[in-house]
Amino acid sequence: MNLAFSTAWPVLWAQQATQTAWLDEPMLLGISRQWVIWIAWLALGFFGLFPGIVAYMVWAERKVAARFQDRIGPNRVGPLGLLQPIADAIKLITKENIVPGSADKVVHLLAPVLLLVSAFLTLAVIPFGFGGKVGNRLTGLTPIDLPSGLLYLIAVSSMSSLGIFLAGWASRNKYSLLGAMRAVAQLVSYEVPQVLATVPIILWTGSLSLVAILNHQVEFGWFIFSPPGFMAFVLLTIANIAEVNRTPFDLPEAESEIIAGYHTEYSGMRFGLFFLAEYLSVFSVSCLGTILFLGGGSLPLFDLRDLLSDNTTSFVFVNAITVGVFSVKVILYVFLMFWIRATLPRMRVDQLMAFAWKMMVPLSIINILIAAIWQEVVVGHNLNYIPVFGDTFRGWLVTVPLEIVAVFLVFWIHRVTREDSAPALASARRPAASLVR
Amino acid sequence: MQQEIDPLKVLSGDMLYIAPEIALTVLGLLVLIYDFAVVRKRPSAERQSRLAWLTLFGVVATFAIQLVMMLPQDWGGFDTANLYFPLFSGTIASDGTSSWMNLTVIGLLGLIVIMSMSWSFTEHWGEYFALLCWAGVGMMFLIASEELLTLFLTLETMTLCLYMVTAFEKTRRRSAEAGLKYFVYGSVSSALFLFGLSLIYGLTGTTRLDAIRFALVSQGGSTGLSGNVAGAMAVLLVLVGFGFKIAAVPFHQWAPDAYEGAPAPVTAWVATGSKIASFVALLKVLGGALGPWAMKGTDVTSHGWIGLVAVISAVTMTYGNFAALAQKNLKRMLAYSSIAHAGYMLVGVLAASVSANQASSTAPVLFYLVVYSLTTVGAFSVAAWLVRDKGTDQIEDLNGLGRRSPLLAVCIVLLMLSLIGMPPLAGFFGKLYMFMESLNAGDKGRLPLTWLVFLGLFNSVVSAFYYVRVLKAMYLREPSGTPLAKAGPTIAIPIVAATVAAVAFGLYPAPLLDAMRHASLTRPGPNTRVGTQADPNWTPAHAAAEQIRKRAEAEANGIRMVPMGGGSAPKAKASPKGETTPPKAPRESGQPKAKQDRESK
Amino acid sequence: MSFGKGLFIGHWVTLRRFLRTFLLGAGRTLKRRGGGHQILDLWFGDKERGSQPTIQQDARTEGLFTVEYPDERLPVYERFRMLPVLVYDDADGNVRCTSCNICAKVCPPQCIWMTHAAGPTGSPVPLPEDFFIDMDVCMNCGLCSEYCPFDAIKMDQNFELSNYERHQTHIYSMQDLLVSSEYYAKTHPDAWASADEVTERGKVQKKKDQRLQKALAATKPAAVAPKTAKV
Amino acid sequence: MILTQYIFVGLLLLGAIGFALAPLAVVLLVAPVKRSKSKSDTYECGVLTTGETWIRFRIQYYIYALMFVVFDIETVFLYPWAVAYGGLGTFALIEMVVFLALLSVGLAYAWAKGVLRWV
Repeated sequence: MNLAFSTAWPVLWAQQATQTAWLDEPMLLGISRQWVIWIAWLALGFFGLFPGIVAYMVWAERKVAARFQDRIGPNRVGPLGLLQPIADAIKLITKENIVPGSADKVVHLLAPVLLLVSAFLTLAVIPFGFGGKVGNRLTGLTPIDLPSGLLYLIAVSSMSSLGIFLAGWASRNKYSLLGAMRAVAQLVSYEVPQVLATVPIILWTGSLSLVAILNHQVEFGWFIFSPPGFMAFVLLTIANIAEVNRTPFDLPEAESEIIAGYHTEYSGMRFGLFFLAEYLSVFSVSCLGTILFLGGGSLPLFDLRDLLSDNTTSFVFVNAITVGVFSVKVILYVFLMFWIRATLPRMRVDQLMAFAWKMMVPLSIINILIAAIWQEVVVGHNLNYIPVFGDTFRGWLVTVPLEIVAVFLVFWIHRVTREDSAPALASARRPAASLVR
Repeated sequence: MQQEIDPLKVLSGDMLYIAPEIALTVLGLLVLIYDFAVVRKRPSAERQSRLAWLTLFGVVATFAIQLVMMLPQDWGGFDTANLYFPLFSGTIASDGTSSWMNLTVIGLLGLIVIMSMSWSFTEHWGEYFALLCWAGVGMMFLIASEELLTLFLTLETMTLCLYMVTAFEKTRRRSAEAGLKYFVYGSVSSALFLFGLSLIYGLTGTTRLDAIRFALVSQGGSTGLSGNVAGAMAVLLVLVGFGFKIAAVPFHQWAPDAYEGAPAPVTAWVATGSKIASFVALLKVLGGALGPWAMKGTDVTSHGWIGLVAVISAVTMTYGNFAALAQKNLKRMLAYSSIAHAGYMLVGVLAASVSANQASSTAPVLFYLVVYSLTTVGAFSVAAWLVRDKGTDQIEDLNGLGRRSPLLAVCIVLLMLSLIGMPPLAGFFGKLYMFMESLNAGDKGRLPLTWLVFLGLFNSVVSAFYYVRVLKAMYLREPSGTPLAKAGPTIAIPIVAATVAAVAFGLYPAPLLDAMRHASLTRPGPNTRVGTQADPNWTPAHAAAEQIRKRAEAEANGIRMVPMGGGSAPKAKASPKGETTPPKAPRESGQPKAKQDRESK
Repeated sequence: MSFGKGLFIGHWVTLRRFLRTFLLGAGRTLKRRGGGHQILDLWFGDKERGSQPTIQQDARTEGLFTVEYPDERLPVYERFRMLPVLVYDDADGNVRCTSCNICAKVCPPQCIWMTHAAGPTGSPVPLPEDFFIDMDVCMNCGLCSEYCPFDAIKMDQNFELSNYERHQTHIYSMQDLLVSSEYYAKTHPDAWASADEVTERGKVQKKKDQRLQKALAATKPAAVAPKTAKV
Repeated sequence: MILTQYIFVGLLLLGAIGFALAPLAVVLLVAPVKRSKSKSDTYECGVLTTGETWIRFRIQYYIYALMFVVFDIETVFLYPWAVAYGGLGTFALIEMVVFLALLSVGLAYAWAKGVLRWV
């Protein structure tokens, strides 16, 4: 391992060592500072702020979806319908909880819990702000900074497909089982491009930890501003929408086909948990997308790091800005999902699967290679080299045609093989055209 | 400061040593791509022949690569036949045994691919040939593996491919039944095998074979397994794994059904290739790593796995032969005969671990392995001939073959005689060397082994009966029903090749035996610790220098070293004072500058 | 690359609609078109808001066009039909209906029935004693008002008819049905001013005058006889 | 130091489970419970369910699961390569191209065999 790599690691260790000393001294009531911070995160953040955010995301979705259709959206329950989420919650709690007789009671109860747990766990690693500054590195305002953050995220996010299948299987209903099987097939197929889309990020950052990714983007600019980065962003967003079962990919719970998909047999608060889990995973997935590609809390031009100094006022001030910027980006990302939901019709199940395996997976594999080429061309092989404009321009020159060729290639192959694989369909279309003439 | 070992340079260096395996893997891929890309629309027969020729061409190329690898250094080769190279930080090693056995395995694969061309028993030809090649890759890596995990991994690669290929004759239910039995039995025994390996790791703390032996020797000299229950459990479970692979008696139930159900070429591949690889692995694990547990001191009958393996060998021999007596079906008879041969070879394994001159004691087993597998391929191609023309493989379908195709009939006679072990043929010399080796065990060990040798001879006599029944059918019976069609080249070539091998190694066994002795000599001595990847200045060249020093010792204590193929003795003469002049670095051109400087220090 | 062009156009269309709801039409401010403020409205708004139709809009309205019904109302079209009513001339309180039963016969679901009024002498008088329409059955087809020779029964426009009990009150008697012609004129201005209704009213007025003259004439000879209030 | 961070994950796990079960507990207290025969059988658009629900899956799902495992393992191998990419030479790039090519052959093979067509 050459110099840069082997020295980077001990620095991280040393820096964490100093941190532990500061964290271990008791803060109040004898509990060490680290535990106090964690409990604060849990009480205020995870079980206070986030459910609130998620509840009002539901409200926002209904308002925005209404405005897309020239409607007003909920405005009866409280001013501008702001009490709507609370009303929903109360309704759900007071509704009778009907569990089918032949269902597997325990698993029927555990499925939504598992889904919600998986949604919560993904948020444990996301750096919402810059946090403190050690040397030139930001420690990131994050509950825990795992050195293998991204790996943890993948592991946790794949738990949700388990929860969905348990729900379908436990409610012992043909339609929900069918819906659950389709949902899991879709989740499984879209998890591959989602995970492959994150590989370019690690390639450029050289580390799996989300704080390191944030640091890298603060120094070298956001990842979305490079062709492979932008392609990876598009792939990740599409895969995210599919992972969360939102509109173009919400076939598994499509009312028109299979009553309500895997949560047919759920009523009352259990259905509420599904709803909460879905929107919480929308929130966590958009946080992930923002951190990985849109540079978390960093402003594009203005570098906030030099405002950071040791006193707490600068810490609070800078982090307030970064959390603000971060939430604006998350809101935009979530709005993008609402926007897509208001526009696109639902995809047919075989097109949905074909899109994943025949277009997204090859494209993400090719994109990894293009990202490696970008790294070769722009940065070369020592991690401390700050690429100058000339390099990035050369990078663009090389990678843009590659990306275009890749996209065309994938679409062309798909078109050719589709003709080959659906001859009946193709020939059926042709005579119709002759009739028209 | 710890000096930089640049892993990539070492890795790229090692890749050259596993060139044959890489070639075979790529061949498998090429066949697969060729099948689904180019010839997808063609009829099955045409696909079969084109893919078979492509595979055959690839196998011949791999054979050539392996041969080049074994040439001595001054002819441009890597002299792998004489030198021992631990690769990929010691997980696999390319040495004499692995080179020679690779050669045999690739040769067998060639014969089997030829045999597969004789009749169409499946439509998925791309997958069939690819799986055959990848099973070959698994065998070659298994032969070369030096470490428990790699051993298990390669064993599984090989057997998984074989499970699938056994069930490839989709039209006949027997093939699916064979595949399923083989799979179920195999997965259970590999689970137990893995448990055994983990016990060994638990007891010795390392997974490298030589390190295990070193740990066992340092733990308590050769005290055998007395009072060591965990050790006994470990040995038992490992024996389960290997017993299944070589179809030794308590674990042989799958063999007759799998051999009979599978298509003939696949049966040949399972009976020969997988047996060669398993026996070499068995030698390495039992003979090499678990040597100290063999017996207490030199008393064969004391606590240790020698007694256990002796019993297994005896039971396997007798059961194999007596069960074969009653068989009507040729492939089932050959299955039981291969169980019997496994019994004989176990005697060889026993001999290898008790005999006086440890270094070259595995030679007879390797010799027997080569001879047995070549003759068995010939025998199975007869079965292929039967299935192709008559659809069934009963022995009496061979009636009257003597008159219709006399030449091949003679070849079959020679094959059968070699399987019995008649003197002029190779089978005899194989058994001869093995039994001689087991007779010159230590004085205390000689008595039980002599019983074993006697049982072996008795079984050979019994086996004569069912082999001769084949000859009786061919010569003394009138052809009943439709006579066998003329055997095309795809059937004749394996039979003739096997006969040539049996006769050639029969009349002049010395070169093969010397090669095998040479092969076993290049293995590191039982108690030496091979330079592991850990020490910084280890390089393949360094290992070569050490080998030269080791061979100098061997010559010092009187074992004459005649390298096969008349290659001149390696140039670097080790002066008696033990100071060695480093040999020419094996690879001038491919050597990065920095590495050469390091060597010359 | 026609593949995927539809995606971008589709998204642009929806975004444009989204933005227009904020830029033009009702969505621009937080004020409701029917009066009152979106945010403070629900608790402090004036109670009788929303009784008058306040919004005029048609297919070309752009942006937000939701009519928040109880607070805002769209005007009802004149020809809108909802449950028939009986008209009486408010000038002289004359109930136009002569209980000729044509409407009862023509009503497809047969939900109209009436009883004929008897004069002081027991002889039938051209007035209904009582007039019933079963509200649940009536399908607002308007045939009764088409066939009524005396423009006595007309279709009303009041659709807020919900009440708490559905057994007794859904059969409307005459008291529920009687409506002044002035109310009819207000709700159906065009019909009121239309030529044939005017001529019809003229004829009825003329007949009424003749009847009045006749009655006056009949009372004049017996000038001395006491005036019997016959009307 | 690293391991202690997973304590937070444990805390979050317990907290999340609690957060999920709490409303369900409240439901037990608050929500009405009126059992009835028809209410408790599975809802299939009003039609009575016939036959067994937990049937064997189609083979299609199994093959998709296998494909997923293959490509997930590919990512698991890609991650360490990507992390260490900065320190390795271009040789690593070539080696990874070979690795990805092998897997793409796998995908192409599945594609050509029509496995990816969701029937």
